Amino acid sequence: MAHDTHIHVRSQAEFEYAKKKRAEEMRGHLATFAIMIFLTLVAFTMVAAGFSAYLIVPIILLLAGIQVILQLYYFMHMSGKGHGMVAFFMFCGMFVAFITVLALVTIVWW
Amino acid sequence: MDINQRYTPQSWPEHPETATMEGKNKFIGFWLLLAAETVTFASLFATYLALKDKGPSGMEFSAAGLFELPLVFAMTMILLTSSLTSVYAMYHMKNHNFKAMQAWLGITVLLGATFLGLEIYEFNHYVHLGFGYTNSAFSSAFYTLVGTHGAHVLFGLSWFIALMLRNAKRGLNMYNAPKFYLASLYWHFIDVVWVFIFTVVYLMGVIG
Amino acid sequence: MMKGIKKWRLFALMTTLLVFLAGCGREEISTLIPAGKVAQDQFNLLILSSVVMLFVIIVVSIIFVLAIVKFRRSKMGEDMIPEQVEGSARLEFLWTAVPIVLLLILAVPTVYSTFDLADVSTMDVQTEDGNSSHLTVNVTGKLYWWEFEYPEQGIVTAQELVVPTDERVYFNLISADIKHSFWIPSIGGKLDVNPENVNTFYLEFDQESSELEDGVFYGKCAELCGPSHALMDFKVKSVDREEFDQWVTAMQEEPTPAEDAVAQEGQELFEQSCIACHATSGVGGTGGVGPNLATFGDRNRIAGYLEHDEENLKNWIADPQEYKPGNLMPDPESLNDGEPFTEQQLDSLAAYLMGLTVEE
Amino acid sequence: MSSIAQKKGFGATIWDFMTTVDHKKIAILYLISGGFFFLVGGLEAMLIRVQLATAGNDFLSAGTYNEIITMHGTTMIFLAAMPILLAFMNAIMPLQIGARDVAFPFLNSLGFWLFFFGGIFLNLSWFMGGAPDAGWTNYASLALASEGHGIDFYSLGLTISGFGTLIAGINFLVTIINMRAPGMTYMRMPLFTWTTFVASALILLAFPPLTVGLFFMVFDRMFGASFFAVEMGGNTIIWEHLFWIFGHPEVYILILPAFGIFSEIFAIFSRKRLFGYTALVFATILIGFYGFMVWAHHMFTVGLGPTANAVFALATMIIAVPTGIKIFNWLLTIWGGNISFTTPMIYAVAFIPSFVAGGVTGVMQAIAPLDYQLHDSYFIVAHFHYVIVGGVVLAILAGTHLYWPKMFGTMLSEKLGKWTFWFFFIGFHLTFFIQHFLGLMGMPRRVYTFGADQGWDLFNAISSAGAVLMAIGVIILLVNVVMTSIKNERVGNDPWGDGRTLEWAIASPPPFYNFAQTPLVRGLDTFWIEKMDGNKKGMIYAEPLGDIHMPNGSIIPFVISLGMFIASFGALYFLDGDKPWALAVLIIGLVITFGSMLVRSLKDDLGFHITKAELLEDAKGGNTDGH
Ligand code: HEA
Ligand code: HEA
Ligand code: HEC
Ligand code: CUA
Ligand SMILES: [Cu+2]
Repeated sequence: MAHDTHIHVRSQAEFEYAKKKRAEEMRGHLATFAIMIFLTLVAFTMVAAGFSAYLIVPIILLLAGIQVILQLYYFMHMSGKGHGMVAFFMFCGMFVAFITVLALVTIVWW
Repeated sequence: MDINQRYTPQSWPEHPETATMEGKNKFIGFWLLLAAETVTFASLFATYLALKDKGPSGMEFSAAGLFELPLVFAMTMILLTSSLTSVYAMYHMKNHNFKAMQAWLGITVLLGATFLGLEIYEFNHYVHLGFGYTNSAFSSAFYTLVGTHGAHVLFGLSWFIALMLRNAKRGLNMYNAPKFYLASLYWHFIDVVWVFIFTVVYLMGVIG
Repeated sequence: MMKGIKKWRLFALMTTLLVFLAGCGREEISTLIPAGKVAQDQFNLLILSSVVMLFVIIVVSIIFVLAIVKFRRSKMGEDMIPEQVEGSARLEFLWTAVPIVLLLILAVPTVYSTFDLADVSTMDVQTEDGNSSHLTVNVTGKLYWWEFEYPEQGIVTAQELVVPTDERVYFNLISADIKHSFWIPSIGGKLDVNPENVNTFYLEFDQESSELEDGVFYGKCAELCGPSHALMDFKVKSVDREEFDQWVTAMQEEPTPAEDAVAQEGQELFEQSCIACHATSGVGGTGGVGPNLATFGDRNRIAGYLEHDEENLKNWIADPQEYKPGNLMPDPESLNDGEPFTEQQLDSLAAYLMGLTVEE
Repeated sequence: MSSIAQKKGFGATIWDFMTTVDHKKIAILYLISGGFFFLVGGLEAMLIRVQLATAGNDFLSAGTYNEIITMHGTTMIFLAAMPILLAFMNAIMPLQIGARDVAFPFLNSLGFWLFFFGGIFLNLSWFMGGAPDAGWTNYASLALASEGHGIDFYSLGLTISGFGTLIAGINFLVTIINMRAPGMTYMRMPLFTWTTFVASALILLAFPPLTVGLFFMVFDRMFGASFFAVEMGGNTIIWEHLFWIFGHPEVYILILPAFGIFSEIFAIFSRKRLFGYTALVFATILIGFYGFMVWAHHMFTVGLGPTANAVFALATMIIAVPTGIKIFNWLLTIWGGNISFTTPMIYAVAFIPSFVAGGVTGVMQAIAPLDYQLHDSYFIVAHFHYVIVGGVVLAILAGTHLYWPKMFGTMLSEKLGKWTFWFFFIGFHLTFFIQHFLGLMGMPRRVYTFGADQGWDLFNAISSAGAVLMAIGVIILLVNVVMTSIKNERVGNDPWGDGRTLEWAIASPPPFYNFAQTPLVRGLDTFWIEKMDGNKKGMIYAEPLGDIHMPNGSIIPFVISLGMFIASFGALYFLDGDKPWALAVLIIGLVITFGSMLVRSLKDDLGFHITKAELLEDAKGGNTDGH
């Protein structure tokens, strides 16, 4: 079995290319981060401004959802190669998580 | 796999975290653990939501009256930033730049520790107000949810520190690269959970 | 729900069959001999689903028996290698579709009945004179006994529920301590008695309990609630409306003091040792530590399950833990200055309690 | 290295098992301890049946009876059925996919020892102040009120063993995802591997809610939290939800591997490919998926309201469809086959009508309004013993006979096996069939006694008589095990003659490194394909013979678990207030656990290599290949 790694030394060109791609990706991450900070600011500002709860709650939940997607897909590379099973199980987990929360907020007190 | 195998940035593979069978296994296994953690936190959130503001008759504390946003805002910013710094660390890991990686990890740890310090301060503050763990169902649920997150932060910090110390002399190799990678995944996951905590517990709590 | 005379006949047939099967099921307690609308609906569902399930079992059994009879190795030969069939889309479709159809047959009455049995919207409907048009009983489950309050009538009883026949009776259920579950098998399914919320449902009693061999329907606690969960029984007397109203009136009167000497002695002792926990007036409030004993003389059982005679009563008072482990009635020693009750004291208490009646 | 397998002293053997990270040995550990707990749970069942044999019996006191049913249910589900299934998964699944071992051998061992110490901890409650007595469902209001430490034993014991199970689940998932032999695509995996996969996924997502619930229970009872304390604003229904969000998937965690074992058996002993393999796979996945959406069918009478009840009723019914698909595909597998009635096969054949009978009563309970009558009555007891004993236990017994030669290299006696079967099977139906009627006749479950005036005596007596037959069956099995172990007639790779999947292509028992060369998989039932092609070498191999890298054994998993075991006692007695030593015990336990974890993470464990020469040596000894 392929336990042992074969060392593959990349050519200079390959190496430079990969390095450049990584640097680009890193810039992408910075942008992602900026968006996350922005979303957080929006959420806090809305609450501080004291709009109606019916307006705020769905919006801040949505913002939280977006942040999570950013974390998972950009910082944690969930769409990357070899993440098929990973994504599958994370979605299953989120599904169970969702129905658990749904149940406990709807049918515990009546 | 030879642990003493030396690498140069050029012989360092593109995805060191999954370059070996062990790495691949750890990688999948760890993500599966995160899926389980998702359900764990969902159970905690669900319970918190069910018990929010519930207590014995005449309970004086409610979410709306208790939480203070400025502190939470600071904590949020710190934790978000630490997520970015750990991304920098991984960037350098992939470049096989051990020193830079350690440095960014160090910053991440400092930020994480600050976050934890603020959380301890916050809890302490509430307890002094009289909002103790046994105060009400609400307080039990609140401290358990946020405290479990705090425990995760603590564990993440210890993990980073252990990895940094353990490998300080060895540098990066195929044996520890997956470990660094997973620790940073864990750190992002902690951030994900916090996003929900500040939204669901604090922001929605303040709204009432 | 089930319409058409023909179906009813089929049900009648199946009913007799099942009763026959049940053999020694007792009509006081068997779900197979329903004595009210709710239990009847549920029984119909039982029959309907049993028929469907029987069909499933028969189909499976036929294929199954044929397969193991036809294709045994002794018939096929030691060395025979069967054809390696992959499957058949048509068959897959068939055995997906047929069960779905069967389930749909079950689903419709299920949903209908679920909503129907939960419909308590008429509970608060009032008649012209401002009284509610239906009887409501507040049930409190306690370790290990039941309290029944009739809020409109202002009376409280315990252990024995008295209800009018042929009308809806609404129940509000709550527990004073641990979760219980309120179940009268021959009248209708159970509903949990939770500590945190009031549960509401209705039942109908179509048969007068005096027609039964034992004179009462049996009620049960169906949720594990501690050592004496098995003994947390109650009894139900269903009487016609007229008799019910008489009973209510009798309950509302002040109890008459004991007459003969022994019983009077018992009353004194009772008022000294027991009254703190046991009320003897039907108009007493709720929330007593022990059951209200206003109707004790009319009861069918002692402590819910023991034969109703003086012997058992004396035994009970002398050592409640022996009969219901873990129950909350104290030993005589702790009521009587550290002494057990003497035989004479027990006699007098028994005489007094047996005389507590509202039914003359 | 191959000389490890040579004769050793008793102490060395014990040490070997305590430190092993070999999936086949861990399987044996699971089998032995699961089997032991099965006997304990069975003994408890016999006590239950003795107590209920006559009306008004006073063989057991009320309190003891509640402890016994609680421990019977808990032991059977968590400590007997699940571990025995994990034993087969460990023994067979890696072989079926041609893997060297599971993905994390060290964690595999840790998972076992956590389960083991958790189970021992739970059972020690009998001797240390009383067992838990709130039912295996441990509903909160009663559990909070329960005196003594029983419930604490329950919470802590299940937490520990639950971690073990979770670790095992993750391990199997990763193994199946990453370590399949070349050519073993997902749609060529044997069904037992598939069901292991889905059951492990259920473990992964179902155990966390239970763990959270158990933590709440511990916090409430020991640290004054008030999750379930109603007067403090708590809510006991939260426990019910968390328990059943776990609990319903749990029953599929039990039944799916059982389905897997039967799928193998039907194919082998009908000498026929599984009919509708694809449908079977998708039905398995669907069952797993639906399993998470139906839990509230255990709570129909809680009063959640008609909408919730109706939704959960319909969702529950749907599960009958994929299950039906499985049943019919099995029937069509034996249809047109060449059926040989070996012991495993008669279990499999008997399983079909038994399980269908249990399944259809499940669907009856799913009819919410009808369940108002059935819930918490003996009808429920009948239902779940029909699916569990008629499904899971029959699968365990069948699997024991089927895989015994693969695990131990010798066959169980067919004759005694059939005796076991008949006693057990007849006893099983006698015990539980009649309980349906007891339930309908108004008998609630969890009652320690019943009055003679309720008309339940006769049927209860019959039920108890049936249980005796089951016990006789189990005792014959024990005799069988002892006798065949003494005789110890060795068998070859494929002792049943008609093996179809990879595990039958390797020696019985397999060498500790499994396949010397990773096999190449050419289709579903890959070993069968090679046999039909007349391949004398057994398999085609995907790689040349070369050095094999193996992990080292380690005592650390044992020590970590031991530490948690010790710490749990400390935690349990700590808050009594009058036991100053408890804190010390707690600390010692934690130090042992964390200390050994630290050792593990600081000391690199790089394993060792078996050289090609040693492998060749082994092969000459007849340890691989060839019939
Ligand atoms: C291995 C374990 C196992 C399995 C497989 C099942 C399978 C099922 N169970 Fe069971 N169940 C338990 C173990 C199990 N159960 C336990 C332990 C309890 C009690 C817990 C406690 O309270 O202590 C319980 C309780 C329980 C309840 C709660 C009852 C109550 O307490 O009030 C319900 C209610 O819906 C239920 C339903 C079902 C259904 C619908 C299935 C289905 O999956 C069954 C599907 C199978 C079939 C239907 C047969 C084959 C199908 C066909 C041949 C196709 C055609 C069929 C039709 C069209 C009907 N079960
Ligand atoms: C895997 C699960 C499983 C299994 C296999 C069984 C197996 C059996 N169970 Fe069970 N049972 C449960 C899970 C299981 N049970 C659960 C979850 C409950 C609910 C608990 C609760 O309410 O909380 C329950 C409850 C339950 C009750 C209801 C109790 C009550 O509500 O009051 C009854 C009553 O008859 C019963 C009987 C039996 C019997 C006779 C067997 C038989 O099949 C057992 C057969 C095995 C043997 C007969 C082995 C005998 C061995 C020996 C005699 C040798 C001993 C020797 C040595 C130790 C060396 N069980
Ligand atoms: C501390 C409270 C308390 C005191 C004092 C007490 N009891 Fe009780 N009693 C109870 C409780 C609680 C029950 C219900 C027991 C059960 O069924 O679980 C009960 C039940 C009974 C019953 C059976 C009731 C029925 O409906 O069948 C009788 C009779 C009875 N008590 C008589 C007495 C007598 C006589 C005394 C005084 C000598 C007495 N009790 C003192 C609490 C008390
Ligand atoms: Cu009350 Cu059981
Ligand atoms: Cu279920």
